[in-house]
Amino acid sequence: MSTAFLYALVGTGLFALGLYALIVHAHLLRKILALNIMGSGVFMVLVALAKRTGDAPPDAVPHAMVITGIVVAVSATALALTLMLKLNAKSGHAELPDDRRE
Amino acid sequence: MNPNDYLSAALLITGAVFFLAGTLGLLRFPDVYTRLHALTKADNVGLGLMVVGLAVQAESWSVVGKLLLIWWLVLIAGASVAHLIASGALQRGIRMWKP
Amino acid sequence: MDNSKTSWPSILVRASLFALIWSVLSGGATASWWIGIPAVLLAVIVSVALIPPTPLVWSEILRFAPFFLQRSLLGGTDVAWRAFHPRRPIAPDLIEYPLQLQPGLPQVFMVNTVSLLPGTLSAVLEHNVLKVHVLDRQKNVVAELKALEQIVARMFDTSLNIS
Amino acid sequence: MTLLTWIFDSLLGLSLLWLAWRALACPNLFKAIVLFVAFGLLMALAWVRLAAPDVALAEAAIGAGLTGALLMAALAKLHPTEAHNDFAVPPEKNVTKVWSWQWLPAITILLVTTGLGYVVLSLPPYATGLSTEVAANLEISGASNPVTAVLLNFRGYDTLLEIVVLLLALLGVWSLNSADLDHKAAPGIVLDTLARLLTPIFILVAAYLLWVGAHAPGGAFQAGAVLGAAGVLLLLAGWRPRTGLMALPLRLVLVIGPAIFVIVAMLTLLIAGQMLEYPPTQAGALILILETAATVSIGVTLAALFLGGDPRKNNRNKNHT
Repeated sequence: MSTAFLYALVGTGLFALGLYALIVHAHLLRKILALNIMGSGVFMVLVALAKRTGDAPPDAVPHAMVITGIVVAVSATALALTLMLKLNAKSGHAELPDDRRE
Repeated sequence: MNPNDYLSAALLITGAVFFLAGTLGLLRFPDVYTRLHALTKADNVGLGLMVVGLAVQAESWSVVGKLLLIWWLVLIAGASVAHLIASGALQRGIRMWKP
Repeated sequence: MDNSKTSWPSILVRASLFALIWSVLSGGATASWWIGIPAVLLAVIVSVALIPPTPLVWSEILRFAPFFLQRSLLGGTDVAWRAFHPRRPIAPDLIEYPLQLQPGLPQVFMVNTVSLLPGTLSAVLEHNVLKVHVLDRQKNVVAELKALEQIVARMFDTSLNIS
Repeated sequence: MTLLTWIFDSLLGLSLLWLAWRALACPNLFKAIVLFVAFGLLMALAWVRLAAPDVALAEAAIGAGLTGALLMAALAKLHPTEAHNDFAVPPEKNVTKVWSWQWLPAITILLVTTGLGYVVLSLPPYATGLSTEVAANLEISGASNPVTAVLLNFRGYDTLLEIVVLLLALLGVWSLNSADLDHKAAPGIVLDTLARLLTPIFILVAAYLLWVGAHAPGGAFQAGAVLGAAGVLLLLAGWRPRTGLMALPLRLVLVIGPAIFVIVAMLTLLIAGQMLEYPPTQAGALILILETAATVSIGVTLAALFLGGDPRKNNRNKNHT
């Protein structure tokens, strides 16, 4: 298996871990971490697949898109954290309600 | 390999040994203060040796300058952060290990 | 602003230092100065705004360098030996060292250097007293701290207030 | 692929998966964030292994550094008392929800991931993507670093929209919160001196990254991140800009990047009939101007995001309480 596919598989694994944690955890900070790790997984698949050029330099377009993505991810994280803090200030907790029926 | 390569290999390996010592100290030493000793001092010397080892191979003076700049930045950041962690730990009442 | 005349040499020193850093970073390419000159000017303005120019004694700084290199090499070797040693020979203690240096940059320089010297880690700086965490209480670190304090005072061209 | 690099890549991949798992599963949120920062730094190493040094720079500065600082600041605001008394924040309640059907998401995700892995592995092992097109047009792009050429020329509108996203996020943060400009944690003179000493160096490094981006790894995002880091360091050391700077000057600096981008886009639309299509002779200079403005805006926006609120609301709120 080549380097590209090895890292692409790691990327799908990271995406899966993040998705699972996003569903299972109730704390919003943990959900934000999970979203960031899912994003890292997607970025890794993109950059790994751009490496399938053999010895030639890799495709620069996915690289540029991932750099854009990293900056968008940090903006989204900052906004999400502010929303979490606002929710905490209003309601006193930073978790989503466990079960509505209770 | 010419003599320069041997010199730089020796310096790089010695530097790596210091990094290993720093990590070993981080794992073996008993409390946060002694661990900081290991990290700051051993890593400083380890990085210094690696910088010299790479500078031996450098093709131009600007590469040497960049390496020295990196060393200086790590040095000042490491020393300041070690102090910040130590004073934070003392203020929070984290006890010192005594034999 | 009574020392505005004396601060110009210090600003010039900073400007040439930043210009040196720029040429090191850019590899000395001539075209790079289109960005380099504005960047150096901005860095000088910001640096003067953040840290007021202070006189430094460069000959003392040059004399400090070999002392520092030798002591930090010793410090690294000392702690590496203790980390590798099967019995892990350490006997830590916290000592209080009353600083005689002027508050501000000289004290901070001292604090940072102490953490890189053999067996000492500056823990808390409060009311001109530096609490130093030592790795081996048998060693006499006070003599070394005194020596360092005098070198730092000479570098920053200040006196130690004997109190 | 030699055996040694294969072992290294596998170890790195496993470490990434393990760190991600620990960051998501360990009960202590403080530890989780530290693990996440370590994860980001190893990601930067992985980008280098994948021959993407531009991405590695952005990841180390933004992905690990700034995101970690944002998360830490948010955690400190979430648990103000505990965070100040102890390094260890108490474990969050209900770390793992004991769902009676917890196996359901696990199995579903396992199935989806197997499918994804299968799809990835069934892709052709050799594909050049758009790299030949990029290489063919590199000469007229005004930059010899292909990533910069893509970011600022071939897909310039992506970058324009992205800078606007950054600004929108800041507007969102500002509309939700007000900044505490008076609160100075007084973390001591050592941090203060470090921040003051390093800021001019950060400015030089940011300018270098900006300049070098034209022909080597670097560029506006990495440079902006370094500037932002300088701002974060100053803010951590308790430094706050004067209120006079907070009104118009701050706003002007925040919009100069998007504004110049829009102006260039309009001009190229009028002159060349195509948005952000530069005349090859002026492309280099145009890219440099765009990148300089973008760097300043990105840096200040990132630092303002760390400040975490509208600085102008400060006094008004204080009068109310």
